Amino acid sequence: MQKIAELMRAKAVELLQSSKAERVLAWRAGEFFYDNAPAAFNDVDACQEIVYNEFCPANLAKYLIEATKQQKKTVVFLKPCDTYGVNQLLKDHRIKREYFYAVGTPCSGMLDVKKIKELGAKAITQITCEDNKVIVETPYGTKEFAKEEVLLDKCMMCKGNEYKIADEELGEKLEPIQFVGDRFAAVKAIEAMSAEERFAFWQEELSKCIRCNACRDICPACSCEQCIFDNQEAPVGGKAAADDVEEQLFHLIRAYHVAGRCVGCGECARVCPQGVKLGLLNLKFIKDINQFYGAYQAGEDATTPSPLVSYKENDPEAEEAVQRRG
Amino acid sequence: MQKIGVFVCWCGSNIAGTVDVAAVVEAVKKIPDVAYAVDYKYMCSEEGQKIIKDAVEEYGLDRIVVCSCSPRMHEATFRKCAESIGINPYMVEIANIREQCSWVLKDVKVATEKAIQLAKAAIAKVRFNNPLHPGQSQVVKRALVIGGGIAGIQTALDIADAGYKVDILEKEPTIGGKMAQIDKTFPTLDCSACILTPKMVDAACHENITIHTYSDLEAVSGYVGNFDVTIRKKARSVKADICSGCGICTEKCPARKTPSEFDEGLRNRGAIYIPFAQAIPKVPVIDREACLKFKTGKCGVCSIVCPNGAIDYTQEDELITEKYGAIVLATGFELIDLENYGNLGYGRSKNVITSMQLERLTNAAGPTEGHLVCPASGKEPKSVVIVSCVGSRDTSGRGKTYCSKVCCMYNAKHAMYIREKYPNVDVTVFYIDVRTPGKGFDEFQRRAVEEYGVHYVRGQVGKIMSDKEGNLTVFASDLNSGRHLMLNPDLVVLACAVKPAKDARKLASMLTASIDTNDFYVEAHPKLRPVESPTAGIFLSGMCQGPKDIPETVSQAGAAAAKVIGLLAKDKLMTNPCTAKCNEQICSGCLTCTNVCPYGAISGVEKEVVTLNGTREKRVVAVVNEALCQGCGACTVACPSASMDLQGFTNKQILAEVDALC
Amino acid sequence: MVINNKERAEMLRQLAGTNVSLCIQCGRCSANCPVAWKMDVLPHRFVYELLNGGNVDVLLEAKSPWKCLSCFSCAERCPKGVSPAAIMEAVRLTHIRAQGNNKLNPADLENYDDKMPQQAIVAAFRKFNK
Amino acid sequence: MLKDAAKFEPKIVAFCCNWCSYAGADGAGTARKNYPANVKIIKVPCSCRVNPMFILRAFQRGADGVILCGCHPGDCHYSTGNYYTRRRMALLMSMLNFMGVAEDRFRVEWVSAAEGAKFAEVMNDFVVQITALGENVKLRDLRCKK
Repeated sequence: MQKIAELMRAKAVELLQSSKAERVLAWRAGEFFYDNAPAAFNDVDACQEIVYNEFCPANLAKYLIEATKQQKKTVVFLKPCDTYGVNQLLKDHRIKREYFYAVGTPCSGMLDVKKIKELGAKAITQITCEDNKVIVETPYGTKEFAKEEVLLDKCMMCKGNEYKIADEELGEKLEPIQFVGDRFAAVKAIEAMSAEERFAFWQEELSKCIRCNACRDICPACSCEQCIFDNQEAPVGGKAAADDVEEQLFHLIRAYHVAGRCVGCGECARVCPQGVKLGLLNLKFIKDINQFYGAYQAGEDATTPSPLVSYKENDPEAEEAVQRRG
Repeated sequence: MQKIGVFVCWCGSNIAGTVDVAAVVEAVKKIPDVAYAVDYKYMCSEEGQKIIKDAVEEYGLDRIVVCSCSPRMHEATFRKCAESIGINPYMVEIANIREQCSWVLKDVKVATEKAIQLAKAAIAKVRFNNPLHPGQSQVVKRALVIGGGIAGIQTALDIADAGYKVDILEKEPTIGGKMAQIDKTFPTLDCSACILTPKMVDAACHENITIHTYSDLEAVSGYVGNFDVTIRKKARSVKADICSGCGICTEKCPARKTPSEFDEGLRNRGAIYIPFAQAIPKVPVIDREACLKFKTGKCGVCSIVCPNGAIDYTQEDELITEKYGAIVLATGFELIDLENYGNLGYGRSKNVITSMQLERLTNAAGPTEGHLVCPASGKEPKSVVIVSCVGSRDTSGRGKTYCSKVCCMYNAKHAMYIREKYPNVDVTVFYIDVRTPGKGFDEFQRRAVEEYGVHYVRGQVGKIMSDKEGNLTVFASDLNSGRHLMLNPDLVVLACAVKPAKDARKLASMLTASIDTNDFYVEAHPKLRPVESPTAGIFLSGMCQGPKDIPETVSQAGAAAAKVIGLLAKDKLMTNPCTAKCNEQICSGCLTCTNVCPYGAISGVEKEVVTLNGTREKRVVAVVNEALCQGCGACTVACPSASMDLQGFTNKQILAEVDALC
Repeated sequence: MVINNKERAEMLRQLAGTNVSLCIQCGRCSANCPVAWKMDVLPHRFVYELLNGGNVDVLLEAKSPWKCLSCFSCAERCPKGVSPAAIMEAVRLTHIRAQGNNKLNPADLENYDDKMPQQAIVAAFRKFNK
Repeated sequence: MLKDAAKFEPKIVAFCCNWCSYAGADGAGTARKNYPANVKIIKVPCSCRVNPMFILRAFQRGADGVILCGCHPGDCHYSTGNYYTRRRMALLMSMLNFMGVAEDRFRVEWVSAAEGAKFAEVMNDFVVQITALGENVKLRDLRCKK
């Protein structure tokens, strides 16, 4: 991954110098090496601060909206899974192709520092990956974990190492993650519960929410000029304080709202400070759409219309669909 | 502050009999902003409307709620009333306390409570009503009539005579329809062809009428006044402009195994054929599925014998597009299949025939030149049994639930002219009821009994058996005597139920015309708008709307024509102002809405817009073409940012109703 | 217990469990009946008398229920889904209940063809236990 | 007047499209086909105008049942509106089921303008179903873990 960071810096400098772009979107180190954050780099010198390691989960796609508005040609580094979000934004006409230059950036899976800490690693000084081993250095000694123990949840649903959109690719593609199981396993587990258990599960989960809106702000499908939750005229009602409809149904509405446009990136669940398993709602919609209307992956390309704006004459009826899911 | 007036109608006792209207008035008076409320016997009457007008003046009302019958009945009335006193017609809401309340409830207390709630919901909605102004659209002065039977021909002639262009679309190779197949008509017993063919010729010669035979409707878009229609003219394989209609090709064609549709399968026709002598156009058509040239590549006899070189095996379907202001459905009927009535022996014995086959058998131009014979033996029958209600009035799922209406009369007609021409033939009609309402109809049926000695037996036929020699045994009941009968007629005629044409449902989908469970087109109002479809600009003529006889069909055809003429006479139409509207300030320009719009009314336009923080920026936003938008609202739900709203049914209005009812 | 004609009609209606009010009096039931020629009262009257609360005695005294084969062709061909066969059975049942003797051994049931309609078997019991 | 506490009277909102189901409801009225007063109709131009949020809002505001009626698929006055409705509502219903709330309190029915009798039948049936389910509290309690 260090090698990739070097390639990124060199590519950023090259593109800026050749005037192919005016600025670069990448990641900058945070307070710790494991809390890298998205950042814009406007000149060659700044590009030296670009970092890349197993702690760059954020998708930079959404920042391209701003680039499009400013009409500034921008270099954006995209991990394979990030490219789906870019395509979705293109489909939603929120970004324009002429204002960005996409550089495919190899990824072997992002790690979840929370999981590492929960497994007992304290005061982490360094983390290195070797094949499927994660070696964590701390002042109290070295710890070793299997990669699948500490991968981000979203990386456990990795879509592979293909870039769905890229002007060029950086270096060689890395092996896709080997631990991908059934990405709907958790959804199926809930489906198997009784109605009372399902209700109890969601009541537990949703009661944790503090309405910080992080899930909405990170989502590449949530790209409206003004969110319905901020719009008095919208059918959900007004702001949280003014209207309890929104307060109670926020997650249901949020998930429904992006159904058919959600690329399944898992960012919403990752950024939730309360650990609400809200990604499951999105996954449920994806599962239903695939099952009722045929396989569909939002962001696979920038043109296929969403299943919610298309139809077949022999689609299942609502009751039938719910039963078919069984 | 808003000033809402609430007007509660008694509708005589229709509402007031079940709803305590005074209590409704008292209840709504307590609602804030309700400046005036009153009840009256007939709000829709002149006096009732005067009450509304006076109240508007006296109390300065700016919004009106009328608690009355369905808005489908009188919304237009009350909107006009509001407009006449200077209130925008779209500031009126109707609470439907008749169809949805007094007519479906019996308990006064319960009904009154529901009426109050419905009134409250309408008041909640009307608070958010905004004045709306209809736009205008042009009217294309041309009509399309789908179906070239008597209904379609008459409609087209009436429209054409009024000076408007009209096209007839007919799927068969000739116009004429079912009436051309019929021998005689009731209640006059005059020759069907003699009265139909002059009309066919009139239509063909009329300068305002264009006939497209052997053609299908391919696609329809647009709306009242502006329909865009694509017609598929199927390849006839004969050049119509060169063909002289001499018919040599049809005589020489060696492929003669196809049963003639026109003669109901009682004789065969060639692969190249003209359905009947007076066909219009009198141009043959090649049935490519039967033609040896098309099947094997060998033959080509018709091409050799044609004196004009009119045969063209390479002809292809042609698509033509045309604009129309109005479309008339006159797709007619067919007889039901008898597969569910195996007990009656149809298909097993040739001597069991349908009444339409009998028409062909007695027709001088038919396969027997009008001699009534048993198809199996070729001999004249000595006795005939006519069975009514075959597949009609049947709720068991085998047939049709409705009465086919025309059978009782044509049974009498058939019985009578068999007896007229062959006085020695015994005719027995089995019936459940004899239904002959209509001018001269009962007299006609009675003549069959009184003058012609036809036996009418009240009872039905259970089964018809046929032995090796083809002799028929009919098992029936005679209810009046309580006897079980066994008869041995030579010929049995089944008066089969009628049903709408096969493609009625497909056409309904294409034209968005409403259709009922039996596939008859639904009229806009069963009593007051019988020839209009609920979809503006689509009209109904003839059997496609419900079973009816020729006089009724012709009257309805004229009525449909009058409605079309009324429409085409207008230069401009007021468009429905309840269209979608985009809030450009928050529209993100994702254009998801364009995917679901059935009219292509939304497009992305790059515009300078004022953003939420007051700056100006140029971006793509969705723009609705109000002339094209029909106001379905699909876009409003597809829109992720709720920037698309539907005027007249805004999010706020609907949610206000929801809140008022919950 | 003395019951009047109306009550008896109601009892028969309940026993038969078929909706006689659907009847349009077309007579197809009688026309279809393979043993109609042996019946003293035709099947359609069994519906008619119950529908209009008519003469129930005629039905109870009729020989027809004992001629009835329970073949169901009357019900099969009824355009309205009424089952005169069910009324025949109801009449038979009424007689059986009145007599209360059961002379046929139910153990014989094994000897019957299992494709035989259930009601036909039951009807046979009624008939041969009269 | 005090309400009979023992008898639960559900609140039921019916969204009806103008062209088919609303006309069907009128047909039920004209034919005097009774259905309970619990059902209150909101007219929309097409079933595709019904935002799933309307349905959620109705539940949240205390509706015990919500029913959405439109033209039969293929018969939509606007050609395709109810096809979109069908997808939207299938997903909504499946999600309500997934969250263990109100799925059986929500129904989609296609009722044509000619089906007044069916309209009344459907409404009678739905009222029975909802009455049996009792008061709807779950959706309101979804985020109120005690």
